[in-house]
Amino acid sequence: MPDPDPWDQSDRLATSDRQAAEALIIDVDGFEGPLDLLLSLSRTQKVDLRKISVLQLAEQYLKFVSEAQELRIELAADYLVMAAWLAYLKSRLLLPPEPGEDGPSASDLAAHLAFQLERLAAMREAAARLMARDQLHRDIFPRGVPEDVTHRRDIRYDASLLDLMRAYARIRTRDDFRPFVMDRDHVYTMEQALERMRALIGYVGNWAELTSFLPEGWAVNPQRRRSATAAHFAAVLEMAKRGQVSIRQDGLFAPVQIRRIDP
Amino acid sequence: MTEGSATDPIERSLFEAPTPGEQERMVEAVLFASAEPVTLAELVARLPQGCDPAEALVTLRRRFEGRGVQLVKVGDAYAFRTAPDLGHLMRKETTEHRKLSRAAIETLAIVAYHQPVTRAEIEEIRGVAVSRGTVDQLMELDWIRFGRRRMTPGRPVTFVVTDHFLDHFGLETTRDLPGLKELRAAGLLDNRPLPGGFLPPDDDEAPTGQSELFED
Amino acid sequence: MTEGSATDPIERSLFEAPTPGEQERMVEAVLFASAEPVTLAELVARLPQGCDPAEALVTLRRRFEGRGVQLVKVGDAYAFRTAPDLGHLMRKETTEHRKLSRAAIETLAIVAYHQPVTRAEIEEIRGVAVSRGTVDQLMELDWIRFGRRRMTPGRPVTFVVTDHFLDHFGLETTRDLPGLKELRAAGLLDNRPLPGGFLPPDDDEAPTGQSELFED
Repeated sequence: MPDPDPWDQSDRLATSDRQAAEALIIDVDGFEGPLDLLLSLSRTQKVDLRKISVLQLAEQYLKFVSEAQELRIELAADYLVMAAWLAYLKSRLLLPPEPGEDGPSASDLAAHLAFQLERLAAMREAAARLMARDQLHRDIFPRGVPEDVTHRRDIRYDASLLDLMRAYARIRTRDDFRPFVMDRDHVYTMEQALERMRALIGYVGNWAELTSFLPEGWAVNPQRRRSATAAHFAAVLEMAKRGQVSIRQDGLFAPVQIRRIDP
Repeated sequence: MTEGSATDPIERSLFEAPTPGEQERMVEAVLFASAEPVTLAELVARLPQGCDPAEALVTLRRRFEGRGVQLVKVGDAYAFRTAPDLGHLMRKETTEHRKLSRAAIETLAIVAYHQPVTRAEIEEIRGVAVSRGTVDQLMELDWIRFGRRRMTPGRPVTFVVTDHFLDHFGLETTRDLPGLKELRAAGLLDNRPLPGGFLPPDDDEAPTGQSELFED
Repeated sequence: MTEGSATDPIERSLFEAPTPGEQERMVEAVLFASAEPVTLAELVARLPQGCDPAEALVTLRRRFEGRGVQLVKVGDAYAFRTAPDLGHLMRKETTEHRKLSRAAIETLAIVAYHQPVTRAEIEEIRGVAVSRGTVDQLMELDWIRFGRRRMTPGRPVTFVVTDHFLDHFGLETTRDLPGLKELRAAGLLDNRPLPGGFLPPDDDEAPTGQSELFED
C-alpha cells in the first residue's frame, strides 16, 4: 500500500472529526445553552476544570459553531453571542496586552469562564446528590392516617401566598385586558336607542330637544352622555328615514330637535 | 441510605427470614404509613418471605403498651391509634381546612398590595362590590384590620393587613410581595402581556378603562 | 379512660406539670397523629402548661432510634417518618411521581445551595434563561417560594426553599444539604460577577455589541 498522501490523511481526519462534530450537533437540542455545551466540550479535555485550557476550549467551541453553520443548523442567538465572546477572549489571550489597556485582563476573563463551568458542574452534581436522597412518599413515608379523634369541628380558612399572588395577578390582568373588550358599561347602542325612541315618539307632538330624551343616568357622566347622545341621534336619523320623525337644527352645534310625523 | 444494594432484602429472603427485631420494625413502619388498618394477610404479603407478622404484632403491641400511641385491633386488621386518655390533645387535628373564597382572597390581595385602602378603592379595583361578609371574614381571621381614616370627604376607613397576616404568609413586610412583572416571570400569570405593557403593581390609579377612547 | 373528669388536666396543670414520661407520651401522640411536621411552638401550645416538649423530644427521638419509625426534625418542626431502609415495604402507598425536568432539578439545587437567590443569578449559573414553567412547577410542589427582596438596584425578589422541601428530602436544615461545606470551601457558592461586567447571557445590550464584533 502506498503511503497515504497528505490530502487523504487530512480528509480522513476531517471525516472522523466531522463525525464527532455531527454527533454533537445532532444533539444540539440536548444542550441547555452555551455554558452547557462548553461544559460538555471541556469533558473531552479530561482535566480538572480548574486546569482547563480555556484557549483550547474556545477553539473547540468556535469549531463547533462554525461546523453547525456549515451544516446549516440554526443556532440560537445565545450560542452565537458566546461564540463572539470566545473569539474576543481568544484574541485577547493570544495577543500581548496593550500597554495602558483598561478593564479585566484576558486571564481574568478566562479564569472566570473556568469558574462558571466548574460551578455549573458542581451544581449538576449537587442536584444529582439531592435527587438521590431518600424522598418523602417514595422512600420515606408519613403517617398514613392523621387521626380524627374528637368530633369538634373547627373550620379554618386557609390560603397560601401563591393563592394570594395569583388572585392579585388575576385582578390586575383583567384590567390590562379591558381595552380589548368593548366596555358595555358606558356604551349605549343604537338598537337600544331605537327601541327606546319608538316607545317615546308617540308623546312627541311638538318639537323637542333630542338631549331631553336621554335615559336617566346617561345625561351626567360625560362618557355616557356622549355615547347615549350618539346612539339616540343615530336612532332618530333611522326613524327619519322611515318617515317617522322630522329633525331640525337651528344652526351649527345648536340643539337637535325632533317631532313626530303623524301618519 | 442504609441499603447497600437493591438486591439485599431479596437475596436475604431467599436464605433466611429477617430477625424478629427486624420484622417488628417492618410491621411498625407498614402500620404507621398505611392509610387503612392492615390485616394479617396483608402483612404477610408485604413482608419478605419467611416472616411471621403475627409474632411481630404481639411484641410490637407490648412495646407500645402505656405509650402515647397504641397498637389496636380493628376488626381483623391492625392499626396505631392515639391512647384514649390523650384524645384531648388531638382536638386540633380535626380542624377543617377550607379554601378562602375567590372574593375573599382577591380582597385580601388588594389590601396587601394597596394598603391602606378603602372599601371603595377595593371595589374599584375588583370591579364588583365587596360584601360585608368578605370583610368580616378577613377581619375574623385577623388578616386585615382597620387602618387610619382617609383624610378625604367622608373620612372613609381604610384597611391594612395585620402582623398575623405577614406571619401566616411568611412575609416580613408587604414590600416583599412580588410585583406583576415578577409574577409573570414566575409563570403565575397565564395571560400574555399586552404590547403596550401592563400596569405596575404599585400604580394606584384606578383602571381608566375606555375613557380615553371617548375623550376629545 | 384513666381520667375521671374533663377538668382533670386543667386542674392538674394549675398545680404541677405532667411527669416527663407523661409529656413524652403526649408529644408522641401529637406527632403520630399528624402527617405534617409539628413545630415546637405548636407543641408547647397544645401540651398542658408547664410542659417542656423540647426535652420530651430528645428522649422520644432516642427511644425511636433504630425502630421502623423515626422521629425527624424538619426546620423547627418534628415529625415521625418511616425509616428510609424500609421504603420498599411501603411502595404500594406511593403516589405517582411526577418526573422533574433537568432544568427543574438544577434550578431547585441552585435555589437550595445558593439561597436566597435571584432569577438572574440562577440564569447566570445555568447559562440559560429560566423558563416560567420551571419556577411555577417548583412553586406548585411547594419546594421553593419567594424570599425577601434583594437590596440592590431593582430590588429583585429572591427564591428560597421551603420547609416542605426539607421535609421531602429528609433534611433538618439547609445546612445539611449534601456537600454544602465542600462547595462553599471551594468557593463554588460565591456569586462572582464577570470581571469587567461583560456578561454575555443576560446582558441586554449584548446583541448590538455583538454585531459589531461580527462585522470585524
